[in-house]
Amino acid sequence: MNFKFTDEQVKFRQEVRDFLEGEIKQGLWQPTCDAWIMAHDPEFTRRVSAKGWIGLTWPKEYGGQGRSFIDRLILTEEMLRYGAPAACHWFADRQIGGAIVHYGTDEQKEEILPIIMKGEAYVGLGMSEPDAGSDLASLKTRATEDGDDFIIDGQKTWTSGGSNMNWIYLVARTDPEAPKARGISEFFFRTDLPGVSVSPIVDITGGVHFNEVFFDNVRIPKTCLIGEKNRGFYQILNQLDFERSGMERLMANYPLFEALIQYVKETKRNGKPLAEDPVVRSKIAQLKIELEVGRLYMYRVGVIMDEGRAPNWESSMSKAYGTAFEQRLATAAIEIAGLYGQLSPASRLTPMRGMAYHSYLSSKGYSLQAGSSEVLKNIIAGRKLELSAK
Amino acid sequence: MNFKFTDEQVKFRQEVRDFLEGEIKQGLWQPTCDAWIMAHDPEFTRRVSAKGWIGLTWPKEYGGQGRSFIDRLILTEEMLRYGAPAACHWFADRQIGGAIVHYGTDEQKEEILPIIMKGEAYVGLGMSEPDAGSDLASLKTRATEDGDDFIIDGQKTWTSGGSNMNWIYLVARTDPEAPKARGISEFFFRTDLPGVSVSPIVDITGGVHFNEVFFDNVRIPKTCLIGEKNRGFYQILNQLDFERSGMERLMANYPLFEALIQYVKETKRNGKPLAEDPVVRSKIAQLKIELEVGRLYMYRVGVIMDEGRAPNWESSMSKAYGTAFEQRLATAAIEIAGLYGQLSPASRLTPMRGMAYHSYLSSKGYSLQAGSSEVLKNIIAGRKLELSAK
Amino acid sequence: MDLVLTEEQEMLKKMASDFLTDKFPKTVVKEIEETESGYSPEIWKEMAELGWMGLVFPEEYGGVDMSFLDLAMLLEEMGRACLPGPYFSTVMLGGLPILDAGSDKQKQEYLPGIASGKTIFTLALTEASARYDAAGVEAKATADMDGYILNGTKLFVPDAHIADYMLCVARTSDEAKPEDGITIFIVDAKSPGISCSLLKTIANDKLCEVVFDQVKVPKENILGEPDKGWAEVKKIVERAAAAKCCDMVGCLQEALDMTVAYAKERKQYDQPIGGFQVIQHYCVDMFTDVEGARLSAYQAAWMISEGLPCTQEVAIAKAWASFASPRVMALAHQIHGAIGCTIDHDLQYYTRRASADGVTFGDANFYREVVAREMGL
Amino acid sequence: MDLVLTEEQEMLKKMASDFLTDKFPKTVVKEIEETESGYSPEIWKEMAELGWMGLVFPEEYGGVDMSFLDLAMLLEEMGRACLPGPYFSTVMLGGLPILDAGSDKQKQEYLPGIASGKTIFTLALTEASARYDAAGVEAKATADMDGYILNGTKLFVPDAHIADYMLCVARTSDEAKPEDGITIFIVDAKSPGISCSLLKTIANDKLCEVVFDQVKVPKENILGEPDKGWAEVKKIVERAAAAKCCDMVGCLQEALDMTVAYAKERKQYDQPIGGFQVIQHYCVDMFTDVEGARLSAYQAAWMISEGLPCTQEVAIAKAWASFASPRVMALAHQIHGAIGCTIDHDLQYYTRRASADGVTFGDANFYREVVAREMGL
Repeated sequence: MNFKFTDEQVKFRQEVRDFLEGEIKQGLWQPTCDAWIMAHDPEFTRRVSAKGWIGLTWPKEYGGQGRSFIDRLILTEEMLRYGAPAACHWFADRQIGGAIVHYGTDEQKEEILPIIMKGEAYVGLGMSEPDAGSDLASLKTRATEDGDDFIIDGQKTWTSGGSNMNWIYLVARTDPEAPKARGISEFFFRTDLPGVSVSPIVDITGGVHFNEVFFDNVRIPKTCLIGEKNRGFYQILNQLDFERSGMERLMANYPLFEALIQYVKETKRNGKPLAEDPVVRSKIAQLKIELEVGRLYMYRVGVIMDEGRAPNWESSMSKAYGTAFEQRLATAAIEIAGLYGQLSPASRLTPMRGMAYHSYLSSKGYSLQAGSSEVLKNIIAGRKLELSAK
Repeated sequence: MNFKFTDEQVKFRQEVRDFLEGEIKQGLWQPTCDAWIMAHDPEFTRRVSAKGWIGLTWPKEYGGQGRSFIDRLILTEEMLRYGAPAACHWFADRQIGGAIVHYGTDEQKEEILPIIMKGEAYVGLGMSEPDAGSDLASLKTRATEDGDDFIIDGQKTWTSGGSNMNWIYLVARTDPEAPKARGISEFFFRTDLPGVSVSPIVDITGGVHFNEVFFDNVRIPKTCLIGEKNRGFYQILNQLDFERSGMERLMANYPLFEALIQYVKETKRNGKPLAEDPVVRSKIAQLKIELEVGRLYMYRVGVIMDEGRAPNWESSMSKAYGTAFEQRLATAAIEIAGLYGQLSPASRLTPMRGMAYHSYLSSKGYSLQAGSSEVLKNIIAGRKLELSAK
Repeated sequence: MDLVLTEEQEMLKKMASDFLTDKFPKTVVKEIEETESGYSPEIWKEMAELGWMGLVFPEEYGGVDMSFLDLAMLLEEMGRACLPGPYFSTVMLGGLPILDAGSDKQKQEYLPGIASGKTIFTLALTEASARYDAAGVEAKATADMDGYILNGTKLFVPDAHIADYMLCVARTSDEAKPEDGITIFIVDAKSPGISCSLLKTIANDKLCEVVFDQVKVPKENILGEPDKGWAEVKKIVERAAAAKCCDMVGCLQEALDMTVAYAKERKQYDQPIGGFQVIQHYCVDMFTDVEGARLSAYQAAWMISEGLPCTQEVAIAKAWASFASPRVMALAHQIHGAIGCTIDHDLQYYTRRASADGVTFGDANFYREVVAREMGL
Repeated sequence: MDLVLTEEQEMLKKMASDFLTDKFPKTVVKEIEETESGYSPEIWKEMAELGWMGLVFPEEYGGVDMSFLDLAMLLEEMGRACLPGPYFSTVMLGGLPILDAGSDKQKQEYLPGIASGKTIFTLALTEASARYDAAGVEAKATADMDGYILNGTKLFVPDAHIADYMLCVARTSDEAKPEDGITIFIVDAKSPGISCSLLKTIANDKLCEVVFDQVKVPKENILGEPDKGWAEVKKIVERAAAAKCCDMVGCLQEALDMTVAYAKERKQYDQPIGGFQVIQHYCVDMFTDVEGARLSAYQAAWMISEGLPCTQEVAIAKAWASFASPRVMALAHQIHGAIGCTIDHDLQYYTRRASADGVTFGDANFYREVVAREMGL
């Protein structure tokens, strides 16, 4: 057993921190919550790419760095801690690259991985549909074979990527006759094709990072298929475990936590800093305890991946816990701020740069995206505790 | 709308208080938690009977007082507040009398109600069986017709009444061929019959108030049947709503709450009373808020009954809420007491007369007896919100 | 005890519900939220014609002389409809305090305007400390020859930017106890020296920062007794908190209703999600919280209506509503799934308002402390 | 990072689990709990023969020189088995402090007895205040010609009634800071002036009230430096808290395992109750809590084992274990139904111990405050 990071890992973390602090000092961006999904900054992504930090864990033969998943978690954790605007490369780096490394053809690896590593693939995840959310297997978007092509028809929703999206990862039905889960395949292609139209969804904070995407007779070559035809659902299950392990599930509003700590130290009530109010102290210490335990759930997933195993219930636990934690953090922050907690980021008097307000609203979605907490608990109950209905 | 008690009700409450305070002053008993089910005191029951307080709501024609259910709740609330040893008459008064008034024959009313009102029927509720807890309809105890009698065979468990039990209310299967819920009947008879044997169950606190009861070829006359044969399950549903409305579901550990308030006022930590510790203050105020809202859920049930309606989801809500509250109260009390909270009632140094320790353990059962919280929530979801599985 | 609404109350609620549903579809709420004024003068006029502004005022001032409890029922429907505008400010924070503490002359001067919907009122109480205690009042009013000069900054003042008058709470003398030396002034909102700017808030509810810079107020504009205003402020806050609870009951009830309806309609895994036991229990937990909010809010409103002392009952109701509302809304979102997190879904109106309502006139911690004091702790 | 146990640790756990399962069926635990001594000298001897008492002590003192982390693994199994007896007191509260702070002479004098299972030790720290802070130490030791005279009353001292020696924490001089002027004494439990009475506790775990009345202790029995003992006490408490967490992991894991097994076996409504989604989620919530306890406890134990500073990590682990255990046990009971609330059911052993463990060496509030301080709040 060993709970320490290696010297190299400590050094790497420092390197990432130095880089990000330098960026902030130069005023290139301001830390925000949910920056991983909301803050699109192609320039930042290019600079991250230049550091070699996209595709960190991919094999060197494909141009990756061949580094460990713990290294990648360290990178992720610092990106989130500093609220860095990483949304442009996030999904390509976290999800698509891995899928291609795992299931892609040699051609796909040669063609697509470099685009991702250069930070040029702003990827939307085209999974959910209006009637297929938690129940992904019931999706209706069709991919029909036609010679060397597939023809795509249908609609996706909650497709990430905002207005920058130029590539889409798509899950579609390739065999309508097969049992639900057995007729699904994965695709990856550019969105500037005829027949693709995108309509942004404005979220509860006013932000735009999800889209509805419509496919009307969209023709894509068969080379866009990832992995095996009709095996997509099973490939995805794997990728979802991976997606769920993302550090963003615990730390998307880490900048809020830091701001909250500063706020209670600096804000006086009845002449004393809020930090001396025992109820506030106790609440913040409790959050700290929960955050640190959350990091353990999280790093455990990294450890498992570095052992070459696929994370399973461990990533479901990590995600369900992490999103619940973030909601508790946001709720605590807005409560501690009292009337000031109601002020929007646009207000001059807003404490914590409006992040309490923002996170209180945006964290509602955390426990829904990428596996609702209920689905995750079902998974843990079934896969690990072996509890099932008769 | 009116949230006030009438002058008569205020007077009645005072009368009950005076009586109970007088009893305590005379040293006749000490207030305890769970006294309604755990503290058996035939003498006390006789004195309560003499006041006319058993059968308070029953029609005057049967010897009752014909008073309102709110009056009865007031009586109940004060009994619990003072932790009075009412276990001998509790179930007869709360449950059986009502069932007989509702479903009994004239002969049963004439014969049994006076026994209850005299405080001489120490009733055990023979409902649960080892394999039929929440799922009561699957009970196996048989009552087979034989001439003018029924022959009872089977086993009950969690039968209340402790070692005093001299009457039993029994739910048994009278038609094994009918669908589960449609072949069940209710009976009421003395336990000193041949073939009845009783084996006490020691609970987690060391207390004995539940029994296993075995029926081996027990012969009872048909006059022991309450209501209609094979309609027992539906009669019970009604009675359960009534049972769930019992104030004891919120206030069984009220004496602990009073003791806790006194404890934090009197106990100093770091030279200051615990009551001045903001975390403790906040916790106790929260409990007070929850208790008072619980009383509203509770009195609403009384109001409904006084309107001549049967309580429905309202009593399920009241019971589920009340038992959860009592567990929170017990947990808070044991936590506030710190290391002292671990001391058993037998210890000289035990704070709050050992009630925190007692309630922490005994309150675990509150959310299980008479409808587990899960079953109650299912009922509310189904009956009121009309949510159901396909 | 009796928990049944009177026939008049049922009618009032029904009428209000019909009117508000008709006039305030969420598209209209959204439009109004986005205007600077934050209300629709046209519908405001119609509300006045229905007698809503004068609901609790005596007939002599143009009111219809109904009870505070009746008003509470109306507020519940307003909460349910997410009514935007200065109704609460005008009636609860302006009219009722004047009816309570005003001189005959003041009542005659201001109440008819309120009752007829002509005058908009508000209360300028909280300041930088953002607390509802007396120590938070630092604005100063110094006696001048023919009146007072007001100086100070008030924060989170609702609807000040459209108000005709404000009740402004200021310190008129420095005493040992922060509760002493406080006076309430009726201030003409167009007085020179008043500047007002809108704060951007979660509920888009038009809270303002109001700066008083050498604002002259005539002596006769003191509401109640000089230096002894805190007792009335406490009463205003207590009543407003109880009223806010009723508002919140409507808000939370609607969120619950929407959620239960969605759970019946939304299918996943070939059945309505309301068929899953976990979703059922979530709904029951929400329902239990809402019922607790309702019972405690009605109790508080009824006691105010009857003129009974009810500091503890109000504290219980507002604490409950304030701590229950985030958990009710969290479950509402959890059941609605992603669709509930979009700006175009009706749920978000309730999420934002519930959040604002929770802290307005005291949050759960504030009222826990009140309860602790009432318990003698 | 690496979360895998070594082969030796796995073996140790397996061996311990087999031994404890064999020796301590709950019937035996119950019998032992009901004796006054609270342990079985026979099995104690066997445990000593297995090397458990000497596990972490150097070979020169008759130990087997394993690490604190190895000991933690053993403690987890002891928690799982509800081991009654003075193991924790002797090794954690007696032996390790002596190894840590004792002179060579003291080590030679006491450690072999501990390692061989001949000597029982304990720690007399807490008093009437029942707190683990320095201000709670009011027992006094006054210098006498050839040593000290101890006076005071210690409370909640585990196993004092069977101990051969106690470490007694007493105040040797009055200083401004409560942390100063504290000394640890190794006291022969049979010294004249010591009286000991058992407290009846929820876990039946033989806590004692120990009165020191003019008890003479020779000077050479000071452990560590006179007047500067608090630093070592802090260390003892920190280490004991981490160890207690491992104990609790075993306890909670067993409660979880029993519950999941019961959910699979118990049928209601024609299916195992584990088929109901709400029961499944309850189990997952329990499991999540237990995993958090495990990861944080292992982290703390590993850091102690490595000699790394870990005040915050221990605080996190103990706070988590302490606040998670009541909710884990509440769900365990909820799923077990009424049967779990009987004295004859195994679950109650875990309920009672979890409750005791939660407050021993600091409860969640105590450690929240530690975390707050570590955060610079």
